[in-house]
Amino acid sequence: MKLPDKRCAIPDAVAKIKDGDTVMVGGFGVPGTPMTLIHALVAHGARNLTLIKNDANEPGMGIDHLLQSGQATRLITTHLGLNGTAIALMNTGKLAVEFNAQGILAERIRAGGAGIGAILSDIGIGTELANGKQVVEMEGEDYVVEPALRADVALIHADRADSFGNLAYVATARNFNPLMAMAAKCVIAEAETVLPLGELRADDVHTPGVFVDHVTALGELSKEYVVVRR
Amino acid sequence: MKLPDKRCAIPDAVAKIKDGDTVMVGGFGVPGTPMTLIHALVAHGARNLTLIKNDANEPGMGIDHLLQSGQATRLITTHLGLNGTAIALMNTGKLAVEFNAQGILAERIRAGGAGIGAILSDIGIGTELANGKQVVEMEGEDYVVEPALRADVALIHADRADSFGNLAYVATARNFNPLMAMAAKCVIAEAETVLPLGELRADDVHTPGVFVDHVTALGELSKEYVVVRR
Amino acid sequence: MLSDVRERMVARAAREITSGMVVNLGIGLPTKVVNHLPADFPVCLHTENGLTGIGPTLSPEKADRNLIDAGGAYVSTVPGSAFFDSATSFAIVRSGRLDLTMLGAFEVSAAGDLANWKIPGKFSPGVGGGIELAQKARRVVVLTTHTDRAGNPKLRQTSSLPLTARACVSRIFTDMAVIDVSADGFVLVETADGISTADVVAATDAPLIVPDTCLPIF
Amino acid sequence: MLSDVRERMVARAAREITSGMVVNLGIGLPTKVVNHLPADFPVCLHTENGLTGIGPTLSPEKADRNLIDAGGAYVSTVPGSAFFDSATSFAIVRSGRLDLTMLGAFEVSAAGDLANWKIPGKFSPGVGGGIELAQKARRVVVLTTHTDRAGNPKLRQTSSLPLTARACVSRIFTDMAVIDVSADGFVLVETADGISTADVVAATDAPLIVPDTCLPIF
Repeated sequence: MKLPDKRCAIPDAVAKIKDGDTVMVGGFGVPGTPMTLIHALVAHGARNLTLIKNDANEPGMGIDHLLQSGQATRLITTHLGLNGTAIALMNTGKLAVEFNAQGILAERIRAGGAGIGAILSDIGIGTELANGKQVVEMEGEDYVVEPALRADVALIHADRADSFGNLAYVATARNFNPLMAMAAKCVIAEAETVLPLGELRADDVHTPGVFVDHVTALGELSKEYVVVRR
Repeated sequence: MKLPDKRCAIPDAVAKIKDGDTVMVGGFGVPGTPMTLIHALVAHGARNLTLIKNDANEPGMGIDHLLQSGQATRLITTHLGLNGTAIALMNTGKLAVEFNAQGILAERIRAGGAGIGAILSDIGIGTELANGKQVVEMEGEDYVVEPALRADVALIHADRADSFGNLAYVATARNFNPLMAMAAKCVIAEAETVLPLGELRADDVHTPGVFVDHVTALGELSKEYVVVRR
Repeated sequence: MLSDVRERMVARAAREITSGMVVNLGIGLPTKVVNHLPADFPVCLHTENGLTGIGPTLSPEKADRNLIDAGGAYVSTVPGSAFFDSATSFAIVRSGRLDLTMLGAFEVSAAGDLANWKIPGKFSPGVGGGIELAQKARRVVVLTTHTDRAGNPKLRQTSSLPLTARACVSRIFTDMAVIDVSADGFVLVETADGISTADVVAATDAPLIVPDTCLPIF
Repeated sequence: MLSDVRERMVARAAREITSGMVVNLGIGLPTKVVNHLPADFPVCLHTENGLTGIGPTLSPEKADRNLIDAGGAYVSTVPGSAFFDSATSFAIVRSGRLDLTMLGAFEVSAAGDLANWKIPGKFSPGVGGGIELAQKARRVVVLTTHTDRAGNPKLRQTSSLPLTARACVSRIFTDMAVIDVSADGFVLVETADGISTADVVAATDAPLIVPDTCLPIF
């Protein structure tokens, strides 16, 4: 037995993305954002996309390109504080935004990846965050139903991968990547290094390759990956 | 700033366990079962315990000691197939047993550790496993409510630890340990090696020490840890 | 060692695994299927206790005390194996990442209902991971003897035992036949060498649809 | 650089952190608290984007492009740091493993309600991780200027803004005073050097309980 080889060229991987798809994108700020796959999705041109991402990056970086190109019409997120363009698009009705508490967004994505229907949570009970949500009573307490999130495609950035798609992340570039890598029908990972099978220690794998459909090696990193000077 | 030191002698760690406590115990078969902490709990003598563990180990090993001593009166588990003694105790009414689907037990413990109230799951819908459970309709589909599990104490086996309680597991000895290490008020970890701070790589930590209250180094391993010849 | 016919049944079941699949092999007969896969066959084997990329079973002398499969057998890894916790392991199962699971059975009904975890009053060790495998793998096939030790058919019109999951089984491999579960009930697909269609019909407690063609023999 | 009084306010808030605590410091003023902890002080700092054991902030030249805090500042690690994903990070928060969080505020009510994420029509970038920190840390304290830029009190009988969480704030550190939230409302605990009780009363839009003793000055 030998584990299958999932290495793939970036254009071939993103070619599967269709108009109207829901696309999860890893990253929290710059670290872990799959900058190269995002550019490939801009080049590919799929429209009317729903994006799921912690934040909207900063102007001129990451998913801001998909907002600027008009490809994304809906965004499920936690915070847009660093991208005034995204806030302007939201305020002028060009981008529909659904805000989630950050840990609840993480849990909803994880629930999607774990094949469970929803979680019951007390976060936001008694505030406008709970408005319009289904409430369930359990053992005398009220909980909001936070439905699982799944996507058609997840775009993931990893530090290291192997040819089966096992992934390892570095530092705070991990963030939403391992969660999203479980929660999409088609999971595409860009990795700074793709190692031969067996060179990622089995105990150190963060995302088992069984969740990953396509893995692609990055060449030299673009300027979007580097330290931001504000 | 310096991370606090949580090293502790085993008798001092288990001294906190009280009659009537709920105790989670890591392990799936031999790998990951905290054999030494279990013996310490037998010596400590707390009674009327509810145990939460994937399986009941084999006769003469692991939590079987707590069943034999009569300290455990209730067991939340998935499968007792390798311990006829446990099945006999259950059949004669001396041990109350609650069976869960294995992945649902894992999710209920994880939910406890993640501070969420419950998960909604379709596992067991239409079978007797769903009998007596609260059912919630979401978007036209029925789900059973699987409430989070938390414990007073979790007994954890790790391969390596550091003095802050960061833990790393090896091979299939990981299993329920990282989940239970998040889900108890007091988390006690035995580790085959306790390293100085900084010798567990931050990217390779499986359980952040922030979840762990006490960590203790094992000396020479007892015979219960070795390969079982059946 | 398995008898000759069981070995052929297991070998036949192994052909159910196609290139690139992610597969979980249940405890008992299904575990033996791995012996019939070529060394370089592209497949990923999953075990519920936290491993993808199961390698060959090891003797106690060569075993790693921390490396077992869900049945407690000492196994090994292959290049590219990954370890993970029990929640992640069943995330793989429930989110549909298993292309195939092969399970044992006490009974299978003509509707594909599977009973394999409890015989009330006799055997109730707990459901383990079986229910999630049966309910969520994309394809569920069963490996079982055609009848139990007392000679009673395991393939029945309806099952009287507590179910593991409803309408989940697609195909059944027995020591007598390969049988599909269709919308119209059991369909005979292949027979074991030396077994007649009449033998299979007699050992099955439900109508058996027998195609009007020459069936393959395994 | 912070003004002298803000520096003293931050230093005073730092004394709220006791040995062995797990602490999350919110974006803005709370982040500065770390500069007032001794080098060998036993504490674990948590940031929502996936790190326990935050070390000193680094200049762009020394920064690791993959290592930031939740506010986007380039930080470092300490011996014993651990990285984890966003679900685990908020598991720490929601399961009560944070002994203390220090947050900023737009308004705090006399009941301890906190508003710090939205000013309808003006500012609505999203709630981020604030709601879970405010609702679930064992102790929530606020660091804020006593009044907003227009001079309006931030400590009010009731808040008219969308709430982050109800009845969550225990103590408030401002550039004028340290104030506790009690069952009976705001209680003056300490005043800043040069600030009178009357100054604090005048800048607070709610009754202020003033103990009949000599209050400490920070």
